[in-house]
Amino acid sequence: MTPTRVTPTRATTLTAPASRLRLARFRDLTLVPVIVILLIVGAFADPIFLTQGNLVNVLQQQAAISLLVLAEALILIAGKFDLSLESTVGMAPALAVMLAIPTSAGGFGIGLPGGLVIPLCLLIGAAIGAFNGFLIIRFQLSAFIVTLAMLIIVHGLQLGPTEGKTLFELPESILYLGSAVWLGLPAAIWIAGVLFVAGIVGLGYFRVGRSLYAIGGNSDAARAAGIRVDRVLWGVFILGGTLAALAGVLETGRLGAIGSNQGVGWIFMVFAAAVIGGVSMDGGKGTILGALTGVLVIGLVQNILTLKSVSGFWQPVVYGGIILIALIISRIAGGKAQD
Amino acid sequence: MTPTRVTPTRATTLTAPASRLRLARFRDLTLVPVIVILLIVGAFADPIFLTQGNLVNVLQQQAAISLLVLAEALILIAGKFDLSLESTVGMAPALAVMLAIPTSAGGFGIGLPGGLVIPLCLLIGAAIGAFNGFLIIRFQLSAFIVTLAMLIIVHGLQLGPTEGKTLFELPESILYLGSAVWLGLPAAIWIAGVLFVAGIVGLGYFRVGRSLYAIGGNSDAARAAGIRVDRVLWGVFILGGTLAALAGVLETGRLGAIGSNQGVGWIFMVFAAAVIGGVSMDGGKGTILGALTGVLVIGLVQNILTLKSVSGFWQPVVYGGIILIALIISRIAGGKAQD
Amino acid sequence: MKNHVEARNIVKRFGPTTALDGAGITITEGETHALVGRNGAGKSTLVSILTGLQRPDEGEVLFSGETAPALADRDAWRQRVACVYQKSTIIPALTVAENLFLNRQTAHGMIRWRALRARARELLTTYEVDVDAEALAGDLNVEQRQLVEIARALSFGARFIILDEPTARLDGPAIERLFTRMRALREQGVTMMYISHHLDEVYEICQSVTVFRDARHVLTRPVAELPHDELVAAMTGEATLSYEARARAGANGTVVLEAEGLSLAGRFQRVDLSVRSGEVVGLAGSASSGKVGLAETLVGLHRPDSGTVVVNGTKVRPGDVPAALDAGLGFVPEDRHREGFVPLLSVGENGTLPIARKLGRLGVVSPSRRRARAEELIDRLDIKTEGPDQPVGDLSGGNAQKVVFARALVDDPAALVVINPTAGVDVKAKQALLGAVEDAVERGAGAVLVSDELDDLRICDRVLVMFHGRVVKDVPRGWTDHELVAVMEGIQE
Amino acid sequence: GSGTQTGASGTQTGGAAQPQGGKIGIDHPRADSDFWNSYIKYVPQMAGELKIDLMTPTNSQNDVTKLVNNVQALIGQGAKAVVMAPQDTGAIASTLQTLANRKIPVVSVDTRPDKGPVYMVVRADNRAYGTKACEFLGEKLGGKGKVVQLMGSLSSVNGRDRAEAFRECMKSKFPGITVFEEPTEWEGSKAASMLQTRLEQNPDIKGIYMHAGGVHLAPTLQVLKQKNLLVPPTDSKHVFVISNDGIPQEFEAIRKGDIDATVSQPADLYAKYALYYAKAAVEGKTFKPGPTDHDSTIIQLPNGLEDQLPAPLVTKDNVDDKSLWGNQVK
Ligand SMILES: Nc1ncnc2c1ncn2[C@@H]1O[C@H](COP(=O)(O)OP(=O)(O)OP(=O)(O)O)[C@@H](O)[C@H]1O
Ligand SMILES: Nc1ncnc2c1ncn2[C@@H]1O[C@H](COP(=O)(O)OP(=O)(O)OP(=O)(O)O)[C@@H](O)[C@H]1O
Ligand SMILES: [Mg+2]
Ligand SMILES: [Mg+2]
Repeated sequence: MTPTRVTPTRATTLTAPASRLRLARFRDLTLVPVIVILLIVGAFADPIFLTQGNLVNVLQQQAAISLLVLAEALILIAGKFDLSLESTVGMAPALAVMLAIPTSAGGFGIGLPGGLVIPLCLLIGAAIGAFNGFLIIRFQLSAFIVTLAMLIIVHGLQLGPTEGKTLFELPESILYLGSAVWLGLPAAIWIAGVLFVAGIVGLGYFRVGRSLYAIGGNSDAARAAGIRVDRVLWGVFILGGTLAALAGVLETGRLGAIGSNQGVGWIFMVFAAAVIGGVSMDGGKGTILGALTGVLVIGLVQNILTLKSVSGFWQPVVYGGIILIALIISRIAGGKAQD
Repeated sequence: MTPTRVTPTRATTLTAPASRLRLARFRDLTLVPVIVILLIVGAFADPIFLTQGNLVNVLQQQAAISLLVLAEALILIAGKFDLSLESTVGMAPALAVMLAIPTSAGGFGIGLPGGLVIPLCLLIGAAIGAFNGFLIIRFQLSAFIVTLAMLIIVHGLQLGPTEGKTLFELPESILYLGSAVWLGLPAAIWIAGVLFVAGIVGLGYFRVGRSLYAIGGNSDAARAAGIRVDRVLWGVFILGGTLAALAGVLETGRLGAIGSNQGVGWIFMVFAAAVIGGVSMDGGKGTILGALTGVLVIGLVQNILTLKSVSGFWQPVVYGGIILIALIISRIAGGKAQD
Repeated sequence: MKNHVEARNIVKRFGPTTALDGAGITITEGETHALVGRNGAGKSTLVSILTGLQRPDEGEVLFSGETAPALADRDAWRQRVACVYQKSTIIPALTVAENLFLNRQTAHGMIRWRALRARARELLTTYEVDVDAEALAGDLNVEQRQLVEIARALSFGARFIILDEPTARLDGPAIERLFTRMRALREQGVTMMYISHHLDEVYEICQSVTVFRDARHVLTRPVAELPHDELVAAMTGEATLSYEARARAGANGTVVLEAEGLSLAGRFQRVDLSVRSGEVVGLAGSASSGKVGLAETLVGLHRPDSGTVVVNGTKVRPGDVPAALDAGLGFVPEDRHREGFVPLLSVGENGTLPIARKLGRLGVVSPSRRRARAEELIDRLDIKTEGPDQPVGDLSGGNAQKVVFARALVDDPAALVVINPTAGVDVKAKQALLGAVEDAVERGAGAVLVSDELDDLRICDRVLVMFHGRVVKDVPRGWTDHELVAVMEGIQE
Repeated sequence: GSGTQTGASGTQTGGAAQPQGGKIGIDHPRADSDFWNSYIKYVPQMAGELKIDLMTPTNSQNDVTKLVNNVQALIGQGAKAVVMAPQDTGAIASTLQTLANRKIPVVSVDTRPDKGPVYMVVRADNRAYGTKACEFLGEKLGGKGKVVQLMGSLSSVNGRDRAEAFRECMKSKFPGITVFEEPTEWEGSKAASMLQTRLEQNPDIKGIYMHAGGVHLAPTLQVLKQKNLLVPPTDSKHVFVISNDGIPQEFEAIRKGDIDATVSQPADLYAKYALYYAKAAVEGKTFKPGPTDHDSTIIQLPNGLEDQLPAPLVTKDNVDDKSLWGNQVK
């Protein structure tokens, strides 16, 4: 608003939006310069890096974890927290598979048809999300600590029945998605891509998506504006658990078996990707597109470190250092203090 | 307020304080019933449980982690976050020791006198805290993600120089505190006890301690009230790093060596202890006494699980379940929604 | 006479917004100086500069002719100036006593809590603030918090005190007590800067007045030399008359909002209420009378212990806000910061939250339709903003309140529930907002208007006075201030 | 010869200093244990001796996801054979299949993949470790009393193998001995706490089997010292301790009489034969089950072969044997 003018006119209000809009769009993409730098660094680091094969590998490797980032971004935007997603990645497919395979292969001997494994797996993920939501919303417990306890419990629910053993005789159905190739690209990339587009559109242009921002930004105001806050939050937790289970399916297909550590330790990377991608830990801020750029940064860094064969001892230092730098760049480019 | 009365009287407002005070005091101690239940359960689980020897063991085992809980509670009350504490537990003593021991034992060959190891270790911890504070306060970066990156980096700074090896040949000085016995009790218990008392008194009766609550509760208001917010926060991060390094010293003395994963994985337990003890993840709320009860709950649960020899596969489920139950009890007893 | 405080040629920008553009103020020692201006004129920004919270981009601040201390030297600032900020500086998790003595619990050494509590109680008694020193500040209501803030600012013993809209959340008796206090301080030679949108208060308590308009200084004059109309003209840049309630056709018959036997333990008991189309029903009452609780229950924010609410012929599920809104209710909450808006979301989105469903099919929200609706609302309520895409968090208080209003009106409600609608809005905005209520009523809505301000209640066809949780009297149009206050205070049935 | 060689190598050009037969990629499983660190140190040394063109090693930090990514990168960079040590033996199956499809032979060190073709598994028999420890303690205790087994991580196959073999052997051979099992997750801190608690509960514990000397040795000694149980075997209070790994510190403890034995897991042989078989694979050699020239036996697996390297039991009697790898590292 130009302060020299005495009466506000339509003209003054119409000049501003364009620039603000432009700024807001850029804010999602503060990591793009980082990605460009990484691509250049990678190209110098190893000639293999910029080949299609390698880049497809990077995408495929990040497909499963990116679904977790998508889930966590939704939950964070709505102002909540879910640590237990990482345990669901291993536990949901493991339990679903055990319902189908014979006892000799480590199953429960119930022998459900293999075609039911994926739906069951997603259902288990949804149930875990629903239970989290129940405790957090109905009991008004701290989301951080509930899902921390659930992280431990859900992992225990995989360790217990499998006795820590890897399940490797899996029904074909659960292996398909993570290993198939569609139109020359791994199916996992297509699936993650489609879900991210759905996330971007859903959060940008759908009522329920926008309500996540309202809830995360000020849940009292959202309630007073007629948004069914509890119901939406519950839905987000359930969706998050389901996406984590789907990530588990993709990971299972990629690895060909379900180890007892599947997904363990992912959650830190998931948060790092979401936050450097601009999603606020305080809720109400961030976009799915931003989160996606966060995933890409993490994936490219890992790939370059692998190609350059940085010593395993020093890798964490380089890795953490790059996260810090990305954070600082996204802070400077974004212009706003983070929380 | 009695609706039948026609004029408001002072009497109505004067009835409140006593009951409110009582409630507020109890709020620190919502976990006491949980501790009592655990003591009863433990007594039934194993006759050894209630012996002095076993209870002293529990305290000794929790001494190091309790210092981390103390540090994290201070940081959380001030409205911030520090994940990197767990890496400092291993890295600070490891680096300090390497400055003293000969190359043949894995040191740098600088050969500083052994007496300097503990001061150096604390200094390293303080430096890590100062660096965290610098990034978070000066650059206004997200504390969660900065300290997550630092968790990785600091651990890498231990792995790199030690090349992942355990340091076995340690100067006597660093082993002393963690293994000595003073007046019939392990020195570690005395140290932790004294520091907790200092924390309770400092946060309860000193201006700088109270300022943590103000900063965590509403940092703009704290600034307006003349509190040097940045300086206090920086001090808290430095203190936190120092306490983590001291925890590393105690742990090193207890274990007799510094393994490459000393402290790794502690941070989740630290948060669990602080939060079930009533410290809010949103800042401004909670007490050191409450955090201490949280540590005790975690320690007793671990002890009982060990005494009862619960299968390793199912331990996480029991463990996580108990955290959840403690959380629910502390929620019901505390009466307020958690955040 | 000496100048106590001087701010010269202050420029302050927030990104694209220029909040102060070469503005200044000069306050003579010992006077009570009013600063007035429309919402967003830059008053609060000047306050934060005068109290050392923000650094001006250009210009300087002088105290008694000396340059202001460095920004980092908070103690020096606090010796020179005390302030009641417009935004709450209460820390909810701490007790009232500690909030009162924040960062000065003790000079040195350990804090003696008992003594602190005694001092706090003394302070509260001195300022006649009826709250418990040991209560958690977070448990106080808006008004009590405000009283605590005022008591704290006055207790510093500073020679210069700033009060930024202290009365926006106070009822009549509390305002009177504040003024008594201010007069006493003035007699002791304390200089004060007073910000308010209630111009009659300016005439009552201040000696001179400075007007800001669009980030600039317009005039400074002794109040005695400045007639009311001229003051309003200076603020708005045009001649404006004070708001006159319109003559309306009155209730036309259909009941649009009805409550029967509504009770909520501790707040109100067995309240019956019926609002007809074309009718504005006021709810008045002194502090803790239960009027806000009742209004919030009508909307569904609280689930009543007993009783029913019928909106526009539909019986709504108790405690279900979306159901009430769907049935045709519009709602302006009491505390705009808490329940009013989502600060990070844009003006457009905040304004259209309840009608998101109508902005596209199958759950889609069309940004262009949202923008169109938002521009219409910005126009209708004269919201001062860069446009529909500006986050509401960046707006000035009064403009944020207009956005909240816009949200209530966006769906052409059959019934409106409006709580303290004009708290903190400027004269012109007040007219716009009250006008908006009357517009809606003329279109056939019925409205419940809860307010502590008698001026607002003048547009009501009748005023229900509540006292300790019960409706004690139904006062028809034509009351005098004195009559209504007497009923509200429980002096007269 | 070592395992019967069919298919001749033939291409060895005499005296050439250059490495032979194409690049060999290697992934190290983790960098946070003394055993693996010794292994990592031996690798370049052995590669030099065998004249192998070794690519820069990658490190999967005990994470199968990283391992899969690393292997993809190694393939991309032109590895002709891959040496790996998958700590998660199931989740590697599809990667092994991919490698087989590309005709890249795999040598798996230390662990035996459950599924997916491997050229050779180079490992010592982890079940044998457990059994050796059981027999040692069983004999020392005379078939009765209580022992503690400080287990590694239950989700690692090696930990599980050691635990199961120890448990089964105790049950069948020494039914008079009570076994307490402590899941330490390879963490010194947990080991110390659990051992301390268990000794409080059962002061008459007379034997300890540690799954990993690197992490369990110091905490165990510290707890025993605190309880005044660190006494020579001649003292009736002595607790018999057998460790696993064979790092120098264990040898030192054996010499001092603090512990009684350890199973030396051959880090040097792991490195040597992993590279040896990788080179052989690139050169097109094949092997058959049977005894080898280095005191080991090749056995047939459903998905390949396994060379079971010897893992000697080290006691006070043979602790100074120069051929033990723990006596060679500095
Ligand atoms: N922190 C900030 N960031 C961005 N813009 C700001 C900020 N603070 C104030 N503004 C803008 O500066 C202008 C002046 O605001 P200010 O709060 O000083 O107005 P005011 O006169 O106090 O209004 P009111 O009477 O509504 O309180 C407004 O346009 C407001 O949007
Ligand atoms: N959330 C709450 N829980 C419990 N009691 C409350 C709550 N909010 C308000 N009260 C109390 O209920 C009584 C009625 O409050 P209400 O806000 O309805 O009255 P009011 O007339 O609007 O008062 P005021 O003018 O002070 O806002 C008061 O004593 C108030 O302190
Ligand atoms: Mg203002
Ligand atoms: Mg009120």
